[in-house]
Amino acid sequence: MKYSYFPGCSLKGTGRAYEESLLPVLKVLGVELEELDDWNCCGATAYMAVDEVKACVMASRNLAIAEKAGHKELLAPCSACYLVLNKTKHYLHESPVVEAVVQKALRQANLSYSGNTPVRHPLDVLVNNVGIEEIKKHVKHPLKGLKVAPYYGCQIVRPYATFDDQYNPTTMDRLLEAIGCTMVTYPLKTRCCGGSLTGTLPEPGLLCSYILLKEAITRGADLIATVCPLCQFNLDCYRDKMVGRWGNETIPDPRNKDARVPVGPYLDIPVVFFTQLIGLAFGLSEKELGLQRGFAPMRKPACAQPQPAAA
Amino acid sequence: MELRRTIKYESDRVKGFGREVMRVPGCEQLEHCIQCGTCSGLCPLSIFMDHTPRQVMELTRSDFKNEVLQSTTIWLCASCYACTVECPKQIRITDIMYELKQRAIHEGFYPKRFPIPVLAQEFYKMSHKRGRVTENFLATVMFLKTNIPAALGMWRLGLNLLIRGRFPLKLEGIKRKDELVRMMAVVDKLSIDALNNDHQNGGHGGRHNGAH
Amino acid sequence: MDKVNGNHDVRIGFYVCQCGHNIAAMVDCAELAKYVGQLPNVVLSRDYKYMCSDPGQELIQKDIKEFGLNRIVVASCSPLLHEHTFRSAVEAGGLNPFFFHMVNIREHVSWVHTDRAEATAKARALARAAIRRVAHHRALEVKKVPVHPDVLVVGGGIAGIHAALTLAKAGKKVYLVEREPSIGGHMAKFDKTFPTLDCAACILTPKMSEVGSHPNITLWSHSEVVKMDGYVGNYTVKIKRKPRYINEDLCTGCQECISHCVYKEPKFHDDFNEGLGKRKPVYIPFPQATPQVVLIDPEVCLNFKRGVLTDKCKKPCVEACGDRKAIDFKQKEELKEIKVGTIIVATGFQTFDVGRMPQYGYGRYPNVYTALEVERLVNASGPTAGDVILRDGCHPKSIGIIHCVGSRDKNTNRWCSRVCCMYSMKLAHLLKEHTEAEIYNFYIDIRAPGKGYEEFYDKLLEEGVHFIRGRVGEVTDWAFIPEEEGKLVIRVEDTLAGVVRRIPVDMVVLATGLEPQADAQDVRRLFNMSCGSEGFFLERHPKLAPVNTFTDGVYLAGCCQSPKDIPDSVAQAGAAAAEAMVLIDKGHIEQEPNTAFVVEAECSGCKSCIPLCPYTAITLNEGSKKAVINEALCKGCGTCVAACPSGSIVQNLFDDEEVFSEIQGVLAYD
Amino acid sequence: MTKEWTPRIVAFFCNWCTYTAADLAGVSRMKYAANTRTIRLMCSGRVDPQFILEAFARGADGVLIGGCHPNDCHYGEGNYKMLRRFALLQRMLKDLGIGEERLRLEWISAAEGEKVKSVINDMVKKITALGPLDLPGKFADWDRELTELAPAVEPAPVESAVTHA
Repeated sequence: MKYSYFPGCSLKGTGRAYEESLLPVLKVLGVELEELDDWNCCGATAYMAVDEVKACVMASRNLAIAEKAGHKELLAPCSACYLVLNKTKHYLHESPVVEAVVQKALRQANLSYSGNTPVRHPLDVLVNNVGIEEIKKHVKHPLKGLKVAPYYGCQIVRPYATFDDQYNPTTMDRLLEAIGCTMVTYPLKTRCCGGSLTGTLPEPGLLCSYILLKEAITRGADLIATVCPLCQFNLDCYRDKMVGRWGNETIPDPRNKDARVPVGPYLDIPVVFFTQLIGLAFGLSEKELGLQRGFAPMRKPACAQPQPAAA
Repeated sequence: MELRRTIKYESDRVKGFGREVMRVPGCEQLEHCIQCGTCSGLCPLSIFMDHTPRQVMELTRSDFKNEVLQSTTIWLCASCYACTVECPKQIRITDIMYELKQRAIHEGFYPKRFPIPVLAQEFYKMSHKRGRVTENFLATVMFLKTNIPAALGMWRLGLNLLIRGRFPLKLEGIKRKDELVRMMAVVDKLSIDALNNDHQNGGHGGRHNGAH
Repeated sequence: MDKVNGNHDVRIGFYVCQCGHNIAAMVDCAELAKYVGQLPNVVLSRDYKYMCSDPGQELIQKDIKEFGLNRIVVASCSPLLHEHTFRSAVEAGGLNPFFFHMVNIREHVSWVHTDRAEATAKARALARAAIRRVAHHRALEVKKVPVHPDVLVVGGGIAGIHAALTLAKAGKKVYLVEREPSIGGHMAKFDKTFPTLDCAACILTPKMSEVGSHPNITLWSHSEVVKMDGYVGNYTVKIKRKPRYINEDLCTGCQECISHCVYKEPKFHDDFNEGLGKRKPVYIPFPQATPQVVLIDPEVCLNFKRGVLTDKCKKPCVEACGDRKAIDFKQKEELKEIKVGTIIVATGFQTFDVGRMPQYGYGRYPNVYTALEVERLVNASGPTAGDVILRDGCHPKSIGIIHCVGSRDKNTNRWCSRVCCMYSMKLAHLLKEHTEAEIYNFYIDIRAPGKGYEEFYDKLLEEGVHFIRGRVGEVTDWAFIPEEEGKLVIRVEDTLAGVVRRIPVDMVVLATGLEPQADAQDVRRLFNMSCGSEGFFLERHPKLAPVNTFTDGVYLAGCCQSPKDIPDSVAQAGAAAAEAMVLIDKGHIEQEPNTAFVVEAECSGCKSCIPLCPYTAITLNEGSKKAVINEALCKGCGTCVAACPSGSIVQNLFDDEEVFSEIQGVLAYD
Repeated sequence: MTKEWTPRIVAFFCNWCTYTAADLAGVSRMKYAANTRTIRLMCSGRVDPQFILEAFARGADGVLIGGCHPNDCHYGEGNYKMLRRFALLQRMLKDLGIGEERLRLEWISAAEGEKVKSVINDMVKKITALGPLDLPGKFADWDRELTELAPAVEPAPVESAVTHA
């Protein structure tokens, strides 16, 4: 299996850990990636607010380069990129006008867009191409007893639910169960994390993120698994601000249902990329998976300490 | 207490604004809005908005351009698409919000130092200039432009990121920047609206196969 | 201008109908009349405001006499609407009614085009074609066939019941076929009916038992129609009677068998109670079931294994039944064949499958209910004897009723189901009565357009039921503030107050919409009807033939045609019964004489037409070695005509010459 | 020919499904191109190949046949019979140099007014792109050639194929 690979800006910056864990995991599974030659910003959501057509041109440059590269499919791990690239495909398909403009622009770079390069998300590839069974084969240290809240975020299932259910996605659940994790029922799987608002308008932005953390805690999760660099950033990096704002709110004590305790101390629940968990199960070291980059240290219950798989 | 007249006069409408928006590809369905409020009901951020998404839809449809473009709503939309997938009339609310954001920016319809449009534009500039975006620089620029105290408040975050190697110190960029410039130049030349109008008036645009 | 056939004694009168502005606005009628006036064989050509009006028709009759017209062409609306009207007019004028042809310049021209010049040109072409065609028309005889006086009513819901009783009371013999073990349909499940709040059972049961006992009604429950043949007035219908393993004539409905069943406790899914209750393998669907006859479910009865008789059970039921000997495990499915003249289809609806809207949490959260489940829950004869006790064992203190679930939604069903607003309010009232809970209705628009409906709405406002105008986004179980913990939370915009609200409730009721039965398409084919785009059966005309279908002698009643409430269903059932009686009492129907016949002289006896006829109307005359068409069997599709290599088959009204001249007509240049 | 050419399409609609659908389109005030000339038959099974050839021979630029959906034919299977002839006819038309796009068969149920509109608009668009067929014109030319060049030659096969009893 060989894919063109579109890292996107975040995976080179705040979301490095995602790339750091994705690449080795895919390597183990024998999935080859070829980073897109001279890829550019996908024209992400913030961009679209300024000029949707230019955003499309930006995105389609990448799509066109991918077509040139010749591998059938393009892998986009960042939810925002994944959405924008897919959205562009839809948009170009629906609006011949926009397509005309885009093609004209592409010609300036001796590129052209035919629309036959599917944009795929790692979750999709891992479950539907590699396959759960294949993944199980490579598990060295099943993360037994690790209680995970699976957080998908919005943009991989909405608005184009291509590979998973838009109300209750399950690909990550199945994936993580396969490596031994226990999934807690998490009703906020696809609720918005606040996106870029966390930076621009902390009040509403942080609240969105806080709700997600709090619910994961009350559901008794050890950690939250994400698929998106922005989600991870929002949930991971603003804890101090959240503690400041809502630290004194009380929740039912996860250990003893009748008692109530302030949420503050629990807010340091780790937020990791699903690929980091898979990596751990594959026996890769925390360092090479970039786990040290998380603000909250990854706490693993004793039973989830690396141990030989019951083969 | 200070009283304000809330009445709207016909002269407050910018006639044709709604139509204009509904003509943009992806926004057509707005015509069918039945004001059920599903969008606001689902929107995680509606609780902070001055007009709920539903109200923005109605205000847009009935040409209250100023109210719409000045509302905080369009900026609070974090584009999670919850409204879009649930709308019983399949109105692409998120896309309409984008359209409105664009118009607000082009027509300078937002408060000075209001961070979101500034971020959007800085993002736009940076991705144009360099072809890629380096978030931490972007954020820094945004804060400096909007709210210096906040920027200072962010130093700890910056530091933490730095320690964890998540704060690149060099700006990312692509090799063939000239290529991008040429491409954008093309777009600037063609007025998409002009194309749209022609497209609307029976030009064989595909989606419209009305009788001629 | 090329000449029409040599038929010079043809004297055509042409009439353009302006239909008020309907046609005149888009077609230049005067110009059209003028143009046709100069075509060969046209003796006179007029345009007139309303040709279908009495003066319009009299005009034709007058002209026929005055100008000795022997062909009439009217350009107006669709022949499917007024062809009959004008044929009668022509006949009244003393001509054979088939010396007439109609041009459709309204539905096919003025209403669908936007350029007056183009529209007029098209009208000209069509008129020209008709003028050429009508020259070839021949005098034809209308064939009269007797109408069989018996009626088949399919579906034993309130609509079917009412139609059957109406006909039976008028002395007609009626077969009432119902798929379920008992008639009564959805109405039998309801507790009360809006807006009068009279108990559904109290008004339905008498009608049900009347059906059961009426001498003119043959009631076949637990049965399905499998085939329909024939034509209006003379249908042959095959009906499958599923075995209930009980001899209906011997069973007295004493239900001794049930109490003696080896299963001491009922433990199987009870459809009638929407699964909220349980039943035994031998059961009677509900106390007032008609016929009052039990049945055995071979899927779960110990005497069967997966539906196959094993005789493994010691059968205390048989003992209990004693010498009545009503139980018959050997009973087989039987096929009945009946002859009827007319058919009333009243196959009803199914409620929307809430699984299609997971955001409302049905199945995920035990305390989310469908409206139909609640009907059983509040019903005194329901599984809980009217005690509103939730699946988790609590009594609700607060209840949210979500309207328009599976209605007015392009993602599921786009139409308004018409009854949900009212039944939701009814349930709100009943739940309030039973639980005194805080009740919230979440609606998009309240639709209360019926006698006493608005008043009922007003009554509920008075009772302090909350009405929140807003379509619920989602029902979740995550708490944002402590008071929400352990509750179902409804997040909605109160669109009238313009604020978003989170409302914690103990119970959620989904007001599911109405949709076509899952097998509506099969039923449609069975009776060769049409369906609207939503899948409900299509009436012949939305206003003027609301209970007729495109198949003569087949009528519609109730929700199979579109969602409607009980009063409307009953009214429609009455109308359908009346339509059926029109045919029965007239005694005969006139058949369109568009049948085909073989011109012996030209037939080569190649037999290629014989296998083509779907009605086996064509046979080979062994003597003359020529094909012969049995006119009685021929329905006039014309397939054989098109296929005959020697062109020796002729179809009345669609003769080759007629069609060819029409083709030449539409294409000839002005 | 009229000043600026627009295609002329002869449409054979079955009485039960497609003709009714066209009525529905009218009642629903849908707007579509005015290039079709509808001829009503009881069943698409009645459409004689000669009708189609005649239409082309008389100057139609396209022929549209509308029948009930499979399994929905008012007469059981008339539409299938048509379908069979249609397949053969398509081949024959190709040989006659009449593009396949010019003959179109569509299943349109009584409820599909919308489809009547879209099919007609689409067909008009396609045939406008193809340009005029103008068989009558061609016949004229051929006749001239025949008379001028070879008086003895038999009439062209095309012509014999389209002249009916």
